[in-house]
Amino acid sequence: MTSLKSVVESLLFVADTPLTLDRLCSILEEHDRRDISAAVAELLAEYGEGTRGIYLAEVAGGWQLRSRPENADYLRRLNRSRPYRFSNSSLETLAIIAYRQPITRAEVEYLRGVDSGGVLKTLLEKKMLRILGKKDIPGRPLIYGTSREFLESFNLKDLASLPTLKEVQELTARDLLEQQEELPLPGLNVNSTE
Amino acid sequence: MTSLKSVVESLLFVADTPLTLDRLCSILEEHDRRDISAAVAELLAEYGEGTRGIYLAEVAGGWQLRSRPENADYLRRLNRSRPYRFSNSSLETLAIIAYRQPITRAEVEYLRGVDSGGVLKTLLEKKMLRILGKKDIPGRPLIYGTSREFLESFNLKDLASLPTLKEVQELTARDLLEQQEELPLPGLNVNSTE
Amino acid sequence: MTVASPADIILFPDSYQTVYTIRTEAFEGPFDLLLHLIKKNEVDIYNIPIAAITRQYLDYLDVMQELNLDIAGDFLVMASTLIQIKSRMLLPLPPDEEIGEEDLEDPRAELVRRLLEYQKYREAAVSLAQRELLGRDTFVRDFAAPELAEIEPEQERLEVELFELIEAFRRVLATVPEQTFHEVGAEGLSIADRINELLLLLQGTDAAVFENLFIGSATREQVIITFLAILELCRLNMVRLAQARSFGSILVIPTFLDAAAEAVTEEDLDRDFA
Repeated sequence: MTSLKSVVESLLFVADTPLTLDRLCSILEEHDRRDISAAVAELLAEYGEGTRGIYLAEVAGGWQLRSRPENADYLRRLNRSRPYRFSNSSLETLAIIAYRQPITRAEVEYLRGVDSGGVLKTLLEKKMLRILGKKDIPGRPLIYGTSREFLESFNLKDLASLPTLKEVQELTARDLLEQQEELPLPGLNVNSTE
Repeated sequence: MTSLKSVVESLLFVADTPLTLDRLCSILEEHDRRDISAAVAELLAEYGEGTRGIYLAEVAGGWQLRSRPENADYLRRLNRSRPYRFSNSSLETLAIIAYRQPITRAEVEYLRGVDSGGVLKTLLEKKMLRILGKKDIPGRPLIYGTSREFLESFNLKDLASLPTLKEVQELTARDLLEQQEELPLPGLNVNSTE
Repeated sequence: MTVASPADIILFPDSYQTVYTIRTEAFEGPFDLLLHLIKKNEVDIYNIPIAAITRQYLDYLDVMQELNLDIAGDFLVMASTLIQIKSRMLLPLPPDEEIGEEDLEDPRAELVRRLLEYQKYREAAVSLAQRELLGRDTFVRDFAAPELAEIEPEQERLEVELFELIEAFRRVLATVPEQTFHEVGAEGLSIADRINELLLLLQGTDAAVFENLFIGSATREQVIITFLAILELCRLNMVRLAQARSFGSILVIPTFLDAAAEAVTEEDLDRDFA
C-alpha cells in the first residue's frame, strides 16, 4: 500500500482537469477530508521547491499539475497543444466580463465603445464565456460570465484572485513611471444606461 | 533559466507518447546527447526513490511518466465519474426537442434528415428527455419533451430562459455585413442615454 | 498637422496582406484612438483640448478612408459626439435663470468618465495577457492517460454548455428549408414550460378543475399561456375537457399514459428505438 500523498499525486497526474478538494474527497471516500487536505499541502510544498519541470498549480478552485512556465520555449517544440492566442479585442472583452459579470452585450459595448457581437461569439466558441441566462429587464437580453476554462487558461484560482482594477492601475502606473494624480470623478455608474 | 533536467521532466510530462533519446535530442538540438542522457538518468533515480505517485517508466525504447500501478484502484474511481460529453448528433436532437417540444420521433427525423431512434434512446437513458404521451394520429407515436434534469444540467430556470436562436444569431450578424453603411456625421445624438 | 498613428506605418505597405491586417489591429475602437491621441499630444485627460483632438480624430478617419478601409460605425458615432461637445463648448451659457444642471457640467465630463473607465479595462486586459497562459507558458496533460484508457466509466457526469446546444440547433436549422420554420420566441417556450408543468400536475390524478390550473398564473400573460397550453394539450389529445353539468366546473381529464389502455408499451419503445 502506498501513502495517501502518493495516491493524490497519481490522481492529479492522470486527471485531465483540475481536481477540487470535493472531488478528491468523493474519490477517496474512505479517507478523512483533513488528511486529504494535508496530503495536497505536502505536495504543494514539495513541488514548490527548486526548479522542477512540473509544478502544482492552484487553478479553477482545485489543483492541477502543470509544466514549469520557464520551460515553455522547449515545450512548444513538441508541437502538441494548440497555442492560445487572444486578440486585443478578445482580451479587452474578457477583462470587462471578468470584472463586471454578470453582464449583457449592451453593457460590454457601452464600456468598449464598439460593437462586440463577433468577439463575444468567438469567446463563447473558445469556451472562455458562458451564457448565464437572461436579464430580467425589457428585452430579456442574455447575460454573460466567464467559465471554468477561463480560470484554467489564465491560471487563476478563482475570480477573487484577479487583481482589483485599482491594483492593476497601480501596477501600470508604476510600470510606466508616470504617476497620474487621481481626481475624484463622481458617479461612474455605467449600468444606468438601460 | 532552469536546468536541462527540469526541461526534460517538463517534456516527459507533457508528451502523450514515450520519448526516445533520439526524439529528446532532436527537440533539444542545442544540447549535448550525453548531457540529455545524464539528465534522464538523474530523473530515473529520483523517480525511483520512495513511493511517489508518478514514476518514470522505460517503455518502447523511450521513457514515459506514468502513475504508480499500486494506485490504480483509486484512479479507476476518477474515471468512474468522468464528465460525459455529448456527441454532435445527441446535441442536435436534444436541441430540436428543447426548442420544438412536444415533438415526435418522426418530426425530429424530418428536421435532422437521419434516423434518430438510437439517439432518442440514449437521451432518455441520460434522463434528458421525458415521454409526454402519445399523439392522436394514426400509429399513436410517442411525444417527447425535455425533463427537469435537462433544465438542471443547463442551469436553466425554465424553458423560457433558453436563449432564442435570434439572440445568438445577432452575435454574428455583424460579421456578415462587416461593411457598415456610412452614417451622416452631423446631428447624430448618441449620448442621450438618460 | 500629421496623424501619427499605427496606421502611418502601414501607409506604405509592402504587401497586400499588411493592408488587410491594419483594419483590425490599428485601434480597437474610438476610445482606443482617443486615448492614443491624448497620450501623443501629452494633454491632460481631465482637460482635453477638444478642438485639436477632434481635428486629429477626423484626420485619422480620413487616412483610413484614403486607405479604403472600412470605418466601423462606432468611429463615426464618436466623431459626431466630439463635434457636438466642441460646439457646446463654444456656445455661451444661457442666462442665469435658465441654467439647468446639465449646462453647468463640463460638456466633456461624460466622455472623460467613459475614457477613464475604458482605460481601466484596457489595463486589466494587459495584466490578463501577462499571466501564465495555458497553452502558451504552461502545459497540462489534457489527454486521457494511457493507463486509464481501458477503464470504462461507470457513471457519467453531464458536461455541456448552453451555447453548444444553441449551436447544434442552428446547424439543424441551416439544413432545413426556411418556410418550414418560424422562430420560437420566449412565448412559445413558455407554453412548452407550462405544458410540462400541467402534465406533472395532472399525472396520477383522475381530473383537475379547469380553474385550478390557473392558480399561480399571476399575470395576464401567464393566464394566456396556461390557456394556450391547455388548448395545445387538447389538440394533442393528451387531455379531455368535460363539464359535469351545465354551468358546473369544467374538468380537465388527463388521457395520456392511461395505465389501462394507453401505457407506453415495450412495443412503442421498440418502434421508436428500432
